[in-house]
Amino acid sequence: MDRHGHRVSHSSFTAPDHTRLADLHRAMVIGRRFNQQASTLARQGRLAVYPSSTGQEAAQVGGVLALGDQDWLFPTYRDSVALVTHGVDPVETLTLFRGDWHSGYDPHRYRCAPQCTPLATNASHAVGLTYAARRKGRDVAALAIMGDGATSEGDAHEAYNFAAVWNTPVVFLVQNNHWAISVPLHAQTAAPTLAHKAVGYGMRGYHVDGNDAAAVYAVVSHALAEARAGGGPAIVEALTYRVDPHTNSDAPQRYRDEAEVAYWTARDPLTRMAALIRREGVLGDEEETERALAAFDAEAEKVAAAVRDRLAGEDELDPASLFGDVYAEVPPLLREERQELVDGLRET
Amino acid sequence: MDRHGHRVSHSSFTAPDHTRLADLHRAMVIGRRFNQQASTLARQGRLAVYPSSTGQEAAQVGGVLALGDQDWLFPTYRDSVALVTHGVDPVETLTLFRGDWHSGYDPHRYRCAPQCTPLATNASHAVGLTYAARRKGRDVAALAIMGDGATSEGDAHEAYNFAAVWNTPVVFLVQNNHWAISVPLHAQTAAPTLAHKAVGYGMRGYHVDGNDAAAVYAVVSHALAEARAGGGPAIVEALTYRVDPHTNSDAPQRYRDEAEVAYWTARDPLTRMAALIRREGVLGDEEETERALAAFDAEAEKVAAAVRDRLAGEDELDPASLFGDVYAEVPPLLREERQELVDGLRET
Amino acid sequence: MGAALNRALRDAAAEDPDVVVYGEDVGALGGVFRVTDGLSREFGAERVFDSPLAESGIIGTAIGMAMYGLRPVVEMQFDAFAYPAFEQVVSHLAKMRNRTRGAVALPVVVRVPYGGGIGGVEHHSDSSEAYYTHTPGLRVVTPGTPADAYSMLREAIACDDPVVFLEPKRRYWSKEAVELPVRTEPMERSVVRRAGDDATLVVYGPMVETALEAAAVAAEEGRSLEVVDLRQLSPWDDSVVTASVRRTGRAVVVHEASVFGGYGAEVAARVGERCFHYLEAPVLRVGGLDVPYPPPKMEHLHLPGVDRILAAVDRLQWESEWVADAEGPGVGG
Amino acid sequence: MGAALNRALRDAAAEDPDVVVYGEDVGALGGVFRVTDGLSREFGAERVFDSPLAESGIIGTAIGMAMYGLRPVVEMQFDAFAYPAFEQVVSHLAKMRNRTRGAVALPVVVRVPYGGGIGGVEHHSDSSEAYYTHTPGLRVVTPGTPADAYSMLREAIACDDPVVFLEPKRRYWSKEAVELPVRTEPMERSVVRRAGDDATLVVYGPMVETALEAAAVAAEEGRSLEVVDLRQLSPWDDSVVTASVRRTGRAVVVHEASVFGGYGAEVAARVGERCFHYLEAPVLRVGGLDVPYPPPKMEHLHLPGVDRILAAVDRLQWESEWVADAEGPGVGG
Ligand SMILES: Cc1ncc(C[n+]2csc(CCOP(=O)(O)OP(=O)(O)O)c2C)c(N)n1
Ligand SMILES: Cc1ncc(C[n+]2csc(CCOP(=O)(O)OP(=O)(O)O)c2C)c(N)n1
Ligand SMILES: [Mg+2]
Ligand SMILES: [Mg+2]
Repeated sequence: MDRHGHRVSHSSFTAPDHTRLADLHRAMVIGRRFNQQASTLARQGRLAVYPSSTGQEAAQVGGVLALGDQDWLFPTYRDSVALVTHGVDPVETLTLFRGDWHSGYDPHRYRCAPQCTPLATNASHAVGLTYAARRKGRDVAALAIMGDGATSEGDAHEAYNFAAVWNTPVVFLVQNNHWAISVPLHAQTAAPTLAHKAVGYGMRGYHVDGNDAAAVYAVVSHALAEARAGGGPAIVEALTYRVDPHTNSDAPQRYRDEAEVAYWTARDPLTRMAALIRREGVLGDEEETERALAAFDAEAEKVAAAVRDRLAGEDELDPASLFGDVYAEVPPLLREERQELVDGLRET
Repeated sequence: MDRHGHRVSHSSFTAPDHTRLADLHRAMVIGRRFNQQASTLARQGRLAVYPSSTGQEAAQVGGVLALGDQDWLFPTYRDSVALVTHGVDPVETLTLFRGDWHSGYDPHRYRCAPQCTPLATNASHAVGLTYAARRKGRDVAALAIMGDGATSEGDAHEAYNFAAVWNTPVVFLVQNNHWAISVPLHAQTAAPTLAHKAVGYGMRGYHVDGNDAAAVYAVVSHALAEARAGGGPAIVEALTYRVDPHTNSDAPQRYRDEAEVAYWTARDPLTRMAALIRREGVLGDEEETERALAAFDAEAEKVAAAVRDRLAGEDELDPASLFGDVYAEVPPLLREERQELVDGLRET
Repeated sequence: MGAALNRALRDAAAEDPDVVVYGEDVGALGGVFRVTDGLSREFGAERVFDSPLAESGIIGTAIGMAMYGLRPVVEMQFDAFAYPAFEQVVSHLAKMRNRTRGAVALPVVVRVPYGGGIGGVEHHSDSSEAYYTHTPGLRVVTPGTPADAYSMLREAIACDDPVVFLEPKRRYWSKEAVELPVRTEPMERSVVRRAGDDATLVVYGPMVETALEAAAVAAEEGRSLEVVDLRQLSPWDDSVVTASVRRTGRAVVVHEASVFGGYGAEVAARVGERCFHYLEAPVLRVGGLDVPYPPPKMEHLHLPGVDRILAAVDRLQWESEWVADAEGPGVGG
Repeated sequence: MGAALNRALRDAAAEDPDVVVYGEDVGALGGVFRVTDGLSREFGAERVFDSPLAESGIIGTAIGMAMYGLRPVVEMQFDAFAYPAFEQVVSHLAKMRNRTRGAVALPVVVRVPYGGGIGGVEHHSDSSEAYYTHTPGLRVVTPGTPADAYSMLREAIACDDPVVFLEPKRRYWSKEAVELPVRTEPMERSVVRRAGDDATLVVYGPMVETALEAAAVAAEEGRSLEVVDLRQLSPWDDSVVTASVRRTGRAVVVHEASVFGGYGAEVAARVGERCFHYLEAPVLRVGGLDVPYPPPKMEHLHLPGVDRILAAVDRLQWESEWVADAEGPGVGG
């Protein structure tokens, strides 16, 4: 797809069919709305912090919808849209940012690791998990997401290497949004592209327009299929842009030009996909199309409203719960501390 | 050079002249003898441990002789031959293995960092040092040596990346001796070669016959010249083989075949270079050649004898010295401990 | 305190061209806490700059720079994000001088915003001092006031030892008026922040302010607490604390870190040994719970506050009663 | 002890197909200390194998494996070579259960040969226990005898918590005759290795044997020392130690690690608090010097031996003399 949503001629990857294109757009619309809602909540102080991914919806949605039923997602703090698309309860997605607890969801339930803050550290978890699944005879692949900045960490390197040597089915989706907080890509790497890093591990590297959900979907699907078939892991670099600040407490005017933001806004993934959908009649004739698009909007509104409602109440936090899951059983030391804490709170 | 020491036709690198070839051979002869001597001392219990590099002399000598007068060497535990070639006092080279102290030499004096045991960790030191030298207006490049196994560490990755982004003149010499203790290369990487890793950092990668001292010298010289000229750092992979055990306490029969050792012994770097020297009359006519080669052997014997002699005596170790260089000044806590130790020793 | 640190960096860089400042986001952004604000503009991108995002590489390159005569001041963006550099810190930064018999000094300052109290999500509020203070060769210092922040950072940069400079991030915004530049006591010396007779509160970093509040409250209740601010945690000169406790006979050590194996254990052990015959009550420790740092909405339960400090003071056996230790006061309250 | 560990791994792997063993050189070589000798032949390269040389990656992949139901037992080749994995250990391994409210357990065993006494060159002899014991969420255990080595490793592998399993490498060759398999006390319980009345030696790992020797010598001199082997260092149940000290009234904690901020500080602080009124003398600590681990020829100066332990015992104020603390015995002797 070009930047106006025209389908470009040829590609070696299979383009998603109409149903898939619709899914992708629907998920992006919901994701965008979710990002906006969460950012608003952060501004209102109802979330401690929120790292918005507005502008990156195509990369996240395209990556996640390519996953199969048994597959796992290993997301970062930036990937709320990926989580929601993957089926994680939107409110549970926000628990971390609300500050009620760390991971708000049961990773096993959603086949989704906790949102990861220490950069690049969960990539090796994905490698280990798929190794374990293979040993248990299960056909499980994983999508491990990281940012452009995170690729500089030693942990990224080690995960790539373990995956390649063990030939585990992991696709490393690098969302290159051009910035690591305030640090631009050229201060991060001198490589021609981040996808080139794959060469040094003997794996495949793909460079894809990360604002084209169809392209991301096609490439990640292809990479996952190859990985599953024993073709080894891959790096998929999705070129995209973080339109919002790093988090609500960031000050992007200190490090980047408005012009750059404008350049990327003009390549907005939702606008482009909507244009393609309209042009190609993906959702039917004009009337059907507009109706369907409106339905997506409505659904997104519903998601946002539900999030607002469910976050409106006050949290029930149980101090004693701090001690419950440090170890499988609460050891004597923590039992004493718990007692003291509870007693202390009773006094005051 | 082929495995019989025939000069092969063409190369884009400048071949070393006769004087350089002689230097290379001489250093290899001394290095080989040094390795043998140190191994013997280890067997006799006069060294706590010794990691021999027999078989790898060409890689170390070729790399080190390519360095300029201002340049720094960042070696590992495996690189005694590199140190001795670089001019470090042979006995000071052995201090670490003798167990008298950690680094036996003053790094500033020899422009040579301490021998490094935590794998890949000194590569970033080389990057920082050359960065600092540039800031101070000095033309200093560095050769950072690491093994094939060490390339798997996150620290290798970070060092490569920092060097490439900062464009510092560091040549990373990877001595691929096919084994990381008992772990073979295929369990370490799935890359076509370790030199391919350079691609992911936007730097140059060279793959060289590490048992051909002339080739290593030519390639490292070229890479250093380019790096110095602002062309950026490079990875030079020198393909070689560790003929001896990992250290004197290793048990290589547990993990590798004698046939493999034989294969590499047949490609011995000294034999090859001697053949070339003889064939090409590098050291003059036949008589001159044999005289010169004998002189190298004699010099090597002298080095070995000096090492033996100087290590024959007992060490003077001062317990109080343990406390002297922990901080710039000895803090009260350590003054007390020193006093106690000295008093305690006096009592017994 | 942020402004004082900023000024210290600026003055140090202005005085010594060998000072370089780098890390993640310390350039144009001025650091996520703005401690390096304006420095890259003032000193140029060769001296104050953003590095690739890799903490081990940051410390490793700083070591190399220091080997060639620079005085790097590097920032670890948050406490927990210094862990990737742990090997470089423990196996190289701390040991280089010793390994080389003094030939190679490493005047590197590693700035680490540490501790909690700012509502940070996981991995943003660790108190990691005990990992560093158990590592010989490192100087570990932490200022408790803006004046100390300025003075100690200047000293740290001038110091030929590697310094882990722990900045109590919740105090970045504390606005005590100080005229800068200012020089306070040498950093290796602990100081009495408030004199008192009945018991000694031993604190550092973020807890200095809290302990002073506690002492003020106690004073109203008629109890005179001495507050000692340790400042340099390692190597530690215990003379100020032991002198104080020998006088007061009672001590409470307070820190944010989890109590078990925390720095307070060293203080309590050492005071217990050196002031044994002067102690009227066991040395008590008040600190974080022995659990992973809690989420923002529960961190107040973890962090020592005035109440918990005073509750510990109350338990210092004022009546000389015999406490049945079996059911006695626990540790970590 | 090496043979006992080997047998424990073999029995665990034989019983539970989810047990996998990997790390650097644990396959064909059987580990540099041969603790995994023969396992890859017996259980195949899919279950016992060499990994790429990257400790953070080893722990990271083990975490992922444990998330999907395996029970990985990984080896860090030497203590100091576990530092590259510090972030994975502290920020993930220790916290995953807590972060996920118990949904994700990580039954990972991290085997770490630790401590000195084998003439190893730098970075091969660190006692790194204090870094781990200050990290809530980890179980840190260390056996002092071959029987415990077997039993505790079996327990560690069966345990649903992540376990840092510290193996006193100088005891690998200790040849106490034990019939295997053997089951000893649960690992969370400290045990009295030798009963005594006059003072308590608190030890673990490599120092158990040394303390028993010291106690034997002391007995000849008419002094009855109780030796308590801690076994599980964290989370620590102090009841055995505190009961002992309440009875003996005197205690010396001994470990190889540097004294300052070492594990002994926690023991001394806790005993000082909980046994305050029972103590006849300050709790003393005997440990490594507060310097980087010395080179092989000087490590004997660093490591506590029978002499230094007995010297500390002698300083336990047997005459009830009043010790002028100012010039009194230092810490760390
Ligand atoms: C190990 C580690 N170091 C530093 C940080 C602080 N930090 C949080 S996000 C960030 C930038 C990450 O950039 P990138 O990987 O490109 O992801 P993006 O935020 O752009 O999605 C930094 C430095 C961290 N979370 N973890
Ligand atoms: C960080 C770290 N992990 C583990 C080790 C233990 N170790 C010492 S040498 C070695 C193998 C190194 O292999 P390679 O890098 O190929 O170098 P070589 O010994 O073959 O020269 C290992 C695992 C170490 N020194 N440092
Ligand atoms: Mg980014
Ligand atoms: Mg090798």
